[in-house]
Amino acid sequence: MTVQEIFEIIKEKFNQEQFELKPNIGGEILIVPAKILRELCFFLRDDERLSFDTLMNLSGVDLADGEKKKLEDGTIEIVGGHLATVYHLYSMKHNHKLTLKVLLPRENPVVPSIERVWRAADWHEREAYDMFGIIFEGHHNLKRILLPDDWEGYPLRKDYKVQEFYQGMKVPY
Amino acid sequence: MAELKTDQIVLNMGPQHPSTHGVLRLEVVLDGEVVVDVTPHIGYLHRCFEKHAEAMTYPQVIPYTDRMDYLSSMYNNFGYVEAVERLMNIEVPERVKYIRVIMGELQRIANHLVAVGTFGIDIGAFTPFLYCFRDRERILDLFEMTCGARLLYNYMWVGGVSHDLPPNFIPKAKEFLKDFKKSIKELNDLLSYNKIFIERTANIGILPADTAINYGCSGPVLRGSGVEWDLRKNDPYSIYDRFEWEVVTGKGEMGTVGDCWDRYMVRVREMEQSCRIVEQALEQIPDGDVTSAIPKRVKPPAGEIYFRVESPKGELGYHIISDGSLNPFRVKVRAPSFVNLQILPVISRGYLVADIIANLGSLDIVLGEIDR
Amino acid sequence: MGILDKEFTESNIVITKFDDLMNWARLSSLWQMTFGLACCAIEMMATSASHYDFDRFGVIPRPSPRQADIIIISGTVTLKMALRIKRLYEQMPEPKYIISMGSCANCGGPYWNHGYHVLKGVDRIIPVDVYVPGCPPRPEALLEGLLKLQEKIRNQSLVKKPV
Amino acid sequence: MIPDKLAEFFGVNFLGYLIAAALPLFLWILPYALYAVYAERKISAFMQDRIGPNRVGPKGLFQTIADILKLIQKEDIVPSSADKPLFIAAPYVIFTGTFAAFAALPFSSIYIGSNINLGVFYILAISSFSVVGILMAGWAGNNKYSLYGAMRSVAQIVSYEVPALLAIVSAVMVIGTLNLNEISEMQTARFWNWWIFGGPLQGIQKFLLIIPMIIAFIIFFIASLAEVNRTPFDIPEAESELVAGFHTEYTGMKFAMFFLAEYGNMFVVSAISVSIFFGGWQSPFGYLGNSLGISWLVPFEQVFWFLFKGSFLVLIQMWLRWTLPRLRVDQLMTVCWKYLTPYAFVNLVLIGIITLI
Repeated sequence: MTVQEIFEIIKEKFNQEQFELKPNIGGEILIVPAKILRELCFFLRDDERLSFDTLMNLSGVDLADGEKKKLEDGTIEIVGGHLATVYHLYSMKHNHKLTLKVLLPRENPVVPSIERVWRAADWHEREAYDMFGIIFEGHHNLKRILLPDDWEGYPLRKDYKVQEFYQGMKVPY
Repeated sequence: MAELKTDQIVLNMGPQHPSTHGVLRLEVVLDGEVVVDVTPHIGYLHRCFEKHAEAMTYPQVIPYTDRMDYLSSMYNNFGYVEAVERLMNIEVPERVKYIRVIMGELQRIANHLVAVGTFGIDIGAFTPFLYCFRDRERILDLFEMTCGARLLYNYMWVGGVSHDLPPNFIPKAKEFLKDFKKSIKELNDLLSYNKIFIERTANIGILPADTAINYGCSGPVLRGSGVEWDLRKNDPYSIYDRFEWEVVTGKGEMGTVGDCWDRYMVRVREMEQSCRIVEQALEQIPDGDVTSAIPKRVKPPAGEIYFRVESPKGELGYHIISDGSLNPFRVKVRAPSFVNLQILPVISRGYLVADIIANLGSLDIVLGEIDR
Repeated sequence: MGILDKEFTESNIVITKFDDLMNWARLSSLWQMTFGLACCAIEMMATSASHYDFDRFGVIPRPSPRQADIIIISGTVTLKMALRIKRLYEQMPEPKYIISMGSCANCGGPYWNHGYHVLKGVDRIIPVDVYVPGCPPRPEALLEGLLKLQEKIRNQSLVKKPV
Repeated sequence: MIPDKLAEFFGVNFLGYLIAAALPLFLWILPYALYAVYAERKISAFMQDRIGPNRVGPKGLFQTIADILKLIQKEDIVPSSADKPLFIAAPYVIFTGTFAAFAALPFSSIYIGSNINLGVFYILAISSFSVVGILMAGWAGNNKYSLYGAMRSVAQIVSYEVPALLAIVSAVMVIGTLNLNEISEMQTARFWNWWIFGGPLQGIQKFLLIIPMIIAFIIFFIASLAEVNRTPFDIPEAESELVAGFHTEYTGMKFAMFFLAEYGNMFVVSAISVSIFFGGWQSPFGYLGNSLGISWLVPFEQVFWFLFKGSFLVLIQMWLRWTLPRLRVDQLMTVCWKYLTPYAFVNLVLIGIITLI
């Protein structure tokens, strides 16, 4: 099934929500509002015609499209704009793919956790939280996974400044 | 006599442990010898790959992809380079396609040899590890002949490969493949069908197929549970459809489907399949220039792509977002070991301490890839 | 001031012979701790495999830090791991030596610039005896590093030489 | 016998016997343990396509001497939260448990540490003394891994005593005496007179005895592997699981004690099976001394043959270590209680019937 047909089925099921299908080199991306994400994912997994049984990848992205303020020590600081989480789904049975994207405000990026839909999402979400500070509400154990727990800041944000010392060890070179 | 008060013990198989294949901390809650729960703690080798990818140009990122899964760095390059080529839709010459398949499959054999060898050490048999490393050294000589490095190659560039095959590569490779068949048989006699080895691995760490799919496992871990799923056949890329070989799955010969022995045996049999692919590829390889399609400046158009390959450890996916400049805007890597490690608690509950080590060895994880 | 420091300010026959024996014993049986971090650990395993045998120099891998004399820091030292390495170093009994293998352990290696989580060189937390450059260093380079360390031990002395 | 001559020489019986018993300690055990470690490393290297130690001294012969000298120089760490008296005493308890057994080993006709007529019983009793040492070491180190190692090793050694004793009892039932020296004398100087081939008995009884005796030897050999913590039963110090088992916390000379005790134990266990089944100090093909008429050469030949056979069995133990993987704790128990012990009982009954014919 092509992404268009899948888009029709989704629009017919969730008719009152507004979706957007963005064309892209690597396949169309479906922009989805944050609040209906969990039911959409349950629907995508359980519906017979779609049956997306694996979550290939979940990645956080800092779109850095807010206005950039230059601070005195030369670093930039972004205010407003969006963070995003991108979901790549795949159906082993029907062998078709779908990419979802959820845009989140930069100040408090909250998105429902889909850990119960696909168990694979557990660590991916913890990593997105660790690197971008995106809160996945409903996640059973949302803690830092890669960085030590007492680390300040979210490193993969475009305006991240490295901390000078970490427990007595100088971080920058 | 009053009920003897027993207590659970939290054993910390910490970042330095002989058989955690690197720096992984397992917090194991034990009731005597029986495992109540395992929580893996990772991040001890987090080397900020994604931050580096954002600060460097596309070709400069290739050496960093080597260092993610340092046991199969050829395949890391392969995945990254194919993804960028699809972004820029460059068509690489035929010879480069064949060289990439040959190098990828030789790297798969080398990776499985280390996986099988260290799995033997975890179960207690020390000698098979050294036989596997002896054969692996021969593959490393082949790699060193072509691109000068033993472990981390930076060999596959966007649009081609850095060096062409040296003249005596093909005869030496054929000779290696001929001897390798004997050493697989020797490995089977020494370890695979050894009664104590079977006793230690059959019916241990059983992973049912649907849990494996739900947890997103891939590679030998998924195929060990009997799911016939290999990206080279089910989501084809490169020229794997020109060779005939079949996907190996676990059939539960020595225990139930999806136990440690099956995952181990899938890797051993996959090595034989890779030998078949390399033999056919060595026959059909055409001539041609390998560096003709390498662009002077790699500047893909704005866009986003998720491309995945069947690395020796499983489904290695690259999610590259480019904003049209020389540096990638965001590169996210879906590492197979990162996802496969999630099922360790699921398959270890209720087993004994020694079985956690067997399960961990059968998952064949590499920490460079998990922590990125 | 120990007994050895007072009388034997400059080394004489009795001391040099005893020194040589003790140094020879220490350098010819360096027990390595099975400790690998990243890609260099694979090259370290290749060095102790049959092709480049570490055992020829009397180096056996010992799992526990208590029985190890030499710890080869093979791989990238991240900040989360640095505290553990410091503790491992302190657990080892006294005549202990450190080989920092690979440019990641020497100075942060390829991760020096944007590696916010990487410690730029293991010598910031523990004193290193021999640095082995390379990324990853070839097994021969590691063997060369070991021989360099053995040379260093050969010239050590139990008596504090007058400076 | 030498112990009696020494007793007269010193006039004091106790002193004479003490020196006689202590003599093997210095002449044989220390050099043997040193070169057993070297042999193990060379054999494992040979089996693994490696070269093994060859840089320290000619062909690496001084390797273990360098190890011991280095271990002496190591700092002697006693962990602060360890149970000090137990921690310090443990290696010496294991050391004595192993080397006390050397006293009753029959080295040759004219020399035996102490010619007690309960030789076999004494050795098996004293060698289980080291279990106490292992438990002390495991507990005192205050380290979870060593505690696990100690618990496992106690369970293993105590449960493998049963098949070991049953195998010995079934053999001794035919032999008749417990005195190791007499056992060796009975197996006169041809290898078909050894107990494993039915001993010096005649006719149908000798022929019938061969199979049960071989089974008894195999059971005893497997059980002795477990008692010495060698693969496939080396669970107490399983490198891959328990870091270094019960001697995780030990450094320097204390660790050297464990190392030497392990190799000493290997020799004790193989010496018992040699003296009971393979004709103690008897040479398989008759003595050179007799044929050449030099009578004083015979005792030295006997010592040579006894040590040769003992070391041969030690080499087999080393060979097993580098080929077989390790058993899990519960499999180890099933092997002991469900397979070895029943077989040992059946063998016992079988030999009992044969002795009655």
